[in-house]
Amino acid sequence: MLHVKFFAKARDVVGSSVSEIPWSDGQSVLQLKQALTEKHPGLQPMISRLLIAVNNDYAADDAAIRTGDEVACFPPVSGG
Amino acid sequence: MLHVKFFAKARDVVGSSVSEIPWSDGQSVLQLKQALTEKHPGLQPMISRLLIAVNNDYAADDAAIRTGDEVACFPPVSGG
Amino acid sequence: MFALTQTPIDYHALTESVRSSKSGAVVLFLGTVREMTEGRRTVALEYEGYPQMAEAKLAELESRARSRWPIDQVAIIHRLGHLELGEISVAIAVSCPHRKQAFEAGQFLIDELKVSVPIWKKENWDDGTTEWVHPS
Amino acid sequence: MFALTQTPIDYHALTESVRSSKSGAVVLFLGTVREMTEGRRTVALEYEGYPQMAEAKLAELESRARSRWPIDQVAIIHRLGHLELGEISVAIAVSCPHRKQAFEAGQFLIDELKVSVPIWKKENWDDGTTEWVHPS
Repeated sequence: MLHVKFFAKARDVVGSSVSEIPWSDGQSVLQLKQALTEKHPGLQPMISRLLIAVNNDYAADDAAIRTGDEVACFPPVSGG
Repeated sequence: MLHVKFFAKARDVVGSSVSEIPWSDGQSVLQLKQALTEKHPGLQPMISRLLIAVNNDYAADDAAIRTGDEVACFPPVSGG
Repeated sequence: MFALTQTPIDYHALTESVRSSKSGAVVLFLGTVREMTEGRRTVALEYEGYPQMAEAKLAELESRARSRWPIDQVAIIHRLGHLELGEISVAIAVSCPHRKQAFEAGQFLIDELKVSVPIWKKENWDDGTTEWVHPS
Repeated sequence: MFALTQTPIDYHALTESVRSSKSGAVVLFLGTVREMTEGRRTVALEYEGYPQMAEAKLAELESRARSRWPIDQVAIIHRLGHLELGEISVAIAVSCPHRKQAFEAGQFLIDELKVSVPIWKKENWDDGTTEWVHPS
């Protein structure tokens, strides 16, 4: 299982700050986005804008994720 | 008489913060510089860099000065 | 020094922390909650952060700034939670030998913070609605 | 607000004086007494001013800045007299709706202050000599 954290509007839409996604080591960020929208259809309209962070850095769609990784899903940042 | 204030190195060189210069209304800033170097020869080496302010603004060499004007003589500013 | 805080930002302490006789210039930037945005009236903002990643991205931001300017010291603090009008959301203090460096580094740090550090802002408009802010 | 002062500058009060909910950005610049200048060691600075003209030139400076940026509030204070290493010689605080404006206005104000406001600085070098500073 992959432990995924949600922030901001993504958390509001999912209705929870964390989700457990079935996972095989080496699957990509793009595959995670697909899995997230299947489990949480509310994310579908915003998935193209959502960012995935792996181990505290932004990850591209083709990056691989391992089950022990720190993973988060959120919209573009708007701090400051 | 024209009442001229000195600041910074100009004051140090003159040895006083003020000087009285004989004056006729309408003489120019350039004429003031000549009168100042005659009365205070120590100003001669720096006269080309000295600034004259009339009524709280910088004055060009051809500006006219009247005896009641607020007049000051000082080097380029270096605050901040 | 980087910090995320739920309590009001003490920018005086932050500024003091970057002062030194090696530097001739200190620039402090404060982001504050502005009432009007494109004709709409804000009554409050809510800030949410992802603390562990925010800390990592702030450290990376400092390295990038130090590679471009001879920064003496830098300190950044971002507020999280509920902020009323006029309150300070972020404070960045930077000291450099000369003023141009300090201005450039300060502007770089806030510009980049706004695109790379995982913090999000929610508007509370005066009509009672709330809305997560999309970066422009 | 413009002031020349013989006592240490309270930049916290100065900064508070420009904050408002009309502004999203505050920039504070502090000039501080730096120890090393081109390899020479300073032990102290003396600042002298021409107060009535300084006030007139600072007011003119504010007008010029306001004609270029949508400045909400601005406050400038310059220290005169004897300053030790690390002390603050000048503080400029400016608030604007957006940050780029505040950075640009702040940099303009200190750049122009240094060329137009009648204040002079004398170096006290560590070899015991003193020297009026020629602007570069």
